[in-house]
Amino acid sequence: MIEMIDVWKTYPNGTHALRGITVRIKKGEFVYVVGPSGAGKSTFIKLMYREERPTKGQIFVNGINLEALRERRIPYLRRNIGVVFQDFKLLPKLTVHENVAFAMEVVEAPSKQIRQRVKEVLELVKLSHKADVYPDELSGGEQQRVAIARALVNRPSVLLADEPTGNLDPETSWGIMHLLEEINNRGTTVVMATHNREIVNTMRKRVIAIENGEIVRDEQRGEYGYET
Amino acid sequence: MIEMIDVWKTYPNGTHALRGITVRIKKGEFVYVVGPSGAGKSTFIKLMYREERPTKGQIFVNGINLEALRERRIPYLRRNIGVVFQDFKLLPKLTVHENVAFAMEVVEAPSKQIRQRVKEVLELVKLSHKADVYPDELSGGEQQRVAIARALVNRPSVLLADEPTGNLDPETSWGIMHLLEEINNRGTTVVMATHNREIVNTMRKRVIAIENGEIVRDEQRGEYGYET
Amino acid sequence: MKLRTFRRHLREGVKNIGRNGWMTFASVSAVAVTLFLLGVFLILAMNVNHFMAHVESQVEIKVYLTPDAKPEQVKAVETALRNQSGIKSVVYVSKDQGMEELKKRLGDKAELLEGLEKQNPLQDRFDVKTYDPHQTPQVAEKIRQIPHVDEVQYGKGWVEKFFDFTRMVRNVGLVFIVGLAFTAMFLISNTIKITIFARRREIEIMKLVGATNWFIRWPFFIEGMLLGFLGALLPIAVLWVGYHALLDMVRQDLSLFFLDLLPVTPLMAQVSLLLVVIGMLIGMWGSLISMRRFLKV
Amino acid sequence: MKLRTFRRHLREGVKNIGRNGWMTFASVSAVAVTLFLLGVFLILAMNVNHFMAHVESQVEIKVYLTPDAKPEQVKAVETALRNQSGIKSVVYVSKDQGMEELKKRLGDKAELLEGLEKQNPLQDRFDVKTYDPHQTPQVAEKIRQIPHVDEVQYGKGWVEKFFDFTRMVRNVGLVFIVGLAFTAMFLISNTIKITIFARRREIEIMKLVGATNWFIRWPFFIEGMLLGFLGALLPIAVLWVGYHALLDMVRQDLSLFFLDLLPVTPLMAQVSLLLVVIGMLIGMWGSLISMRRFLKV
Ligand SMILES: Nc1ncnc2c1ncn2[C@@H]1O[C@H](COP(=O)(O)OP(=O)(O)OP(=O)(O)O)[C@@H](O)[C@H]1O
Ligand SMILES: Nc1ncnc2c1ncn2[C@@H]1O[C@H](COP(=O)(O)OP(=O)(O)OP(=O)(O)O)[C@@H](O)[C@H]1O
Ligand SMILES: [Mg+2]
Ligand SMILES: [Mg+2]
Repeated sequence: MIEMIDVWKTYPNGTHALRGITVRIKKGEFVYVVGPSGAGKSTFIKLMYREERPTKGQIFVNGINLEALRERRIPYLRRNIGVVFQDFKLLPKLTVHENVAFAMEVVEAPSKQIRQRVKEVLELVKLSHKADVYPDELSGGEQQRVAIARALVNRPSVLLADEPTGNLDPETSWGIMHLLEEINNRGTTVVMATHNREIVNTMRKRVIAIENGEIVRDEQRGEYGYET
Repeated sequence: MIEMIDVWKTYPNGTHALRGITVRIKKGEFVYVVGPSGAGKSTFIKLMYREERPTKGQIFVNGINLEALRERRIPYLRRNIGVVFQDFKLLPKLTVHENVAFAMEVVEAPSKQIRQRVKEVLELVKLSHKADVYPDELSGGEQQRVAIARALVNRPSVLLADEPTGNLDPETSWGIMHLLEEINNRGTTVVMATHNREIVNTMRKRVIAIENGEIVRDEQRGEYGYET
Repeated sequence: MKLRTFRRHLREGVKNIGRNGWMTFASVSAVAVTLFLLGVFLILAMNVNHFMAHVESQVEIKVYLTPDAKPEQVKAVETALRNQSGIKSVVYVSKDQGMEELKKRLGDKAELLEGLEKQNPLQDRFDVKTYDPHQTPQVAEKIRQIPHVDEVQYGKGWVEKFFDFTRMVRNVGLVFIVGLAFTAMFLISNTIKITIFARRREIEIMKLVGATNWFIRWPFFIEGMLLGFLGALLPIAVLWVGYHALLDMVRQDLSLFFLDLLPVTPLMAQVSLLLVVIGMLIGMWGSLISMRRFLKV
Repeated sequence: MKLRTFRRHLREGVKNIGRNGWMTFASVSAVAVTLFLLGVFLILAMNVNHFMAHVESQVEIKVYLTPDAKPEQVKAVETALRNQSGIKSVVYVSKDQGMEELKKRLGDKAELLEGLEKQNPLQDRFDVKTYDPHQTPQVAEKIRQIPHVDEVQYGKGWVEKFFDFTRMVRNVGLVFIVGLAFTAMFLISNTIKITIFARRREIEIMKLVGATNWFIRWPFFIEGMLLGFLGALLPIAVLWVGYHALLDMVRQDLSLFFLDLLPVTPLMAQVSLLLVVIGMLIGMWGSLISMRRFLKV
């Protein structure tokens, strides 16, 4: 369960990224976050795993008040949240396998289990053949899929995906979307920022549209909704 | 004019990215490069401005044989080619304005002219209000537009764009596409790798489809052509 | 922390040495050069100290007896001297021996003393050395009170100045060594800081993926320790070989006779231990403190 | 290169100092600490050298004349001595003055010499100093051949050993200073290498955007020079103030009377110049060579 109450975010350089966001995402929901470039989608998502802190307002994730959360507890919050970063954020000196495994090592999983599960998710994103390669030896789309694999590997209760198909061809994108849907069906809350009209309009889910830092639309089974 | 004759590329780690590419792109053409993730599109483009060198084969750009080109001449080749990198490659310690200006300083343009032209292209990509901000204070789409602005600023005779709309919403993407079309109409050769089916199918141009390192299709006024 | 996690940290720490290839090389060589410098000065300082202690140990007190002292009184003075605390050695020099010494000292002008031998005007004396040469003036003062002691000479004035000098050299040397040690520490931790600064993105990403601070720190900690250890090995080897060679050279070259260098064994072991400890401690410490800022994500 | 491009490079070089804030701080402080170390040792070495030169200048040749030398013959010897090359000063000491000296040297045992004054067995002599004390043995040999010179003394044996010692101290000092200078250069260029390594992506991007190697190098070059310059300023200031304070201290503390330190002016100017030059040269050079690998894009 994710809840934001009148959340404002102004970056240190004075940019007002979010202006009074109030929203409630229930456990197990699948939500698209849409909106023009620079609207505040990524900021909205970054607040949920506390990469950024709101200037004002309250945020609750899985019942935890992020503002009251002690510094030391943040890693434990993040372990319940899988994040696909818009810029991937892969560790450059670790191989694909090691990158994905890292998220499991962090929770001190037994190494046998790690090996098996990492193989599994790399198969899901169709990257088994690239397991021992370093991120800068991957194509853009391959890097993105590693980021997705890492977000999934711990079976988090919340999955935040920031533009997870931006570097993928439509076919691969659909493969990823079906994966996310399946994960969502197993109970994981999914929040996904996207510009992909085709996906939003085909796989109908709740759509939250942000413009200029404000929620301008919030529809169940909504459409992408920006006409050209 | 860009010409490749039986070009092969195998990366040091053994990946065969391109296998016998032969293609001729005439001056003033507009070409989409499509294909699944990891097919070799970026590699194909990287060969043209010599970020990568082919394992085998000949490449000519504007009549220059890239294989015979001396190390010292490479910068001059690149000044005639504007590149939108898939991962943007912005200089982190320079502001948006400085990043775009850098491409002009390199050719020793007068500073007055630089100021004016940079303002101009930043307006074209709708980022005038972010001119004095650093790249890591930008949203993903904003960074992408800075990369586009930098590629255009020198009015290159060839524009290589690797997935230039991957992080942009459809409306902004169309804005950028109209920009590219206009530039193309003024005589610039445009080669654009993309996954955007909507754009390819709407703005009909030559389509080169790469799969597994080989050209599988090359059509004038083609379609994106991968059905889901 | 689970055992397997600790093993994981160890493994990662060691792997990072290789992963950061060039950076590892640069920081290990900075550590090596800095510790080498420190080692050379430690060896120098300890040898200078040794040399000065040797010269200081030459300082002695000449205790002249009253001319009328009888043999048993001389014996009594000797007993008194031997019972005096802080005295290392007591040597009796009769007035005839004293005359011989004086002749030697005058060299080719000794003929001036001819004819004085029969009516020798010198006095019997004891030459006394103290355990701590710096105590010489105090001990001399006490000796003066022993009966039948006529006069006490130890180069008053000159000895105090000489000790002032050695004390100053020691103090300056200590200041230098301590300063150099701090400089070495600063340079090592500074180098490590820069290399970690270059890896701040990685640390931030680890944080964002849910790693606790200690989970991130441990491999860096181990890596830092290893860097320090590797960086200490090379200078230790070079110093060991170099000092051996120096000793050989001094032993063979007669013109360097006056150099009484310390033997290899305890000296080099002490220096090596110090270098390893400094290298490893600063390696770990440098890693830890320089990560702090990047862990706040 | 156009003038405006050069101005641009200058501007960028200066701006980079600020842009790389923390990195600049770390490398400037590494440069500062290293140069400080070098400066301290330079000052120390130059003072030790000065002290030794002072002691060496005390060495003199005692030229004894034959007892039967007449006044005009004495004059002739003096002329011969003054014409001898390499001789700095010639002082005449008559045999009566010689007796006074001997009395002083024997101190409380001077009574031994009583009665010798009338039939003074000493000889008239000249005390001769050379410009280069190390030439003493050679000069003495030549003096020996002058007519009416009976004997020549300059502490043969002892003087050679003393000069062996000072020569060794000078050589060791030189080795140390040169070694330290190279160490400083290594540490500075190493630090700069690491900071540039951390910026390799930027260099690669510049290359990909069409910059020539020299277009990229210039600002780094200027930045490196500035880093070296800034890094030299602090140690120079500290050394200047510190050396002043040291001189004051020595002047006031009587127990340090024997320290004859060099005056501030030429010494500190030389040291400062050397530090600035080393800092700037290594800063530039370090920038240039460490960029090489990253320019190959
Ligand atoms: N670290 C930052 N510092 C300052 N301003 C920032 C920072 N990050 C983002 N911004 C600004 O905040 C606004 C919202 O950014 P955000 O990244 O949330 O947009 P977005 O909706 O994700 O856009 P996109 O679709 O392009 O990714 C933008 O104007 C951006 O320039
Ligand atoms: N530097 C590299 N070293 C080794 N292999 C590489 C490197 N760059 C790319 N590859 C591999 O070469 C193949 C082609 O990569 P390329 O980046 O050209 O794909 P792409 O068509 O651009 O894919 P995408 O749409 O995902 O960007 C991929 O299998 C990729 O893993
Ligand atoms: Mg975003
Ligand atoms: Mg690509």
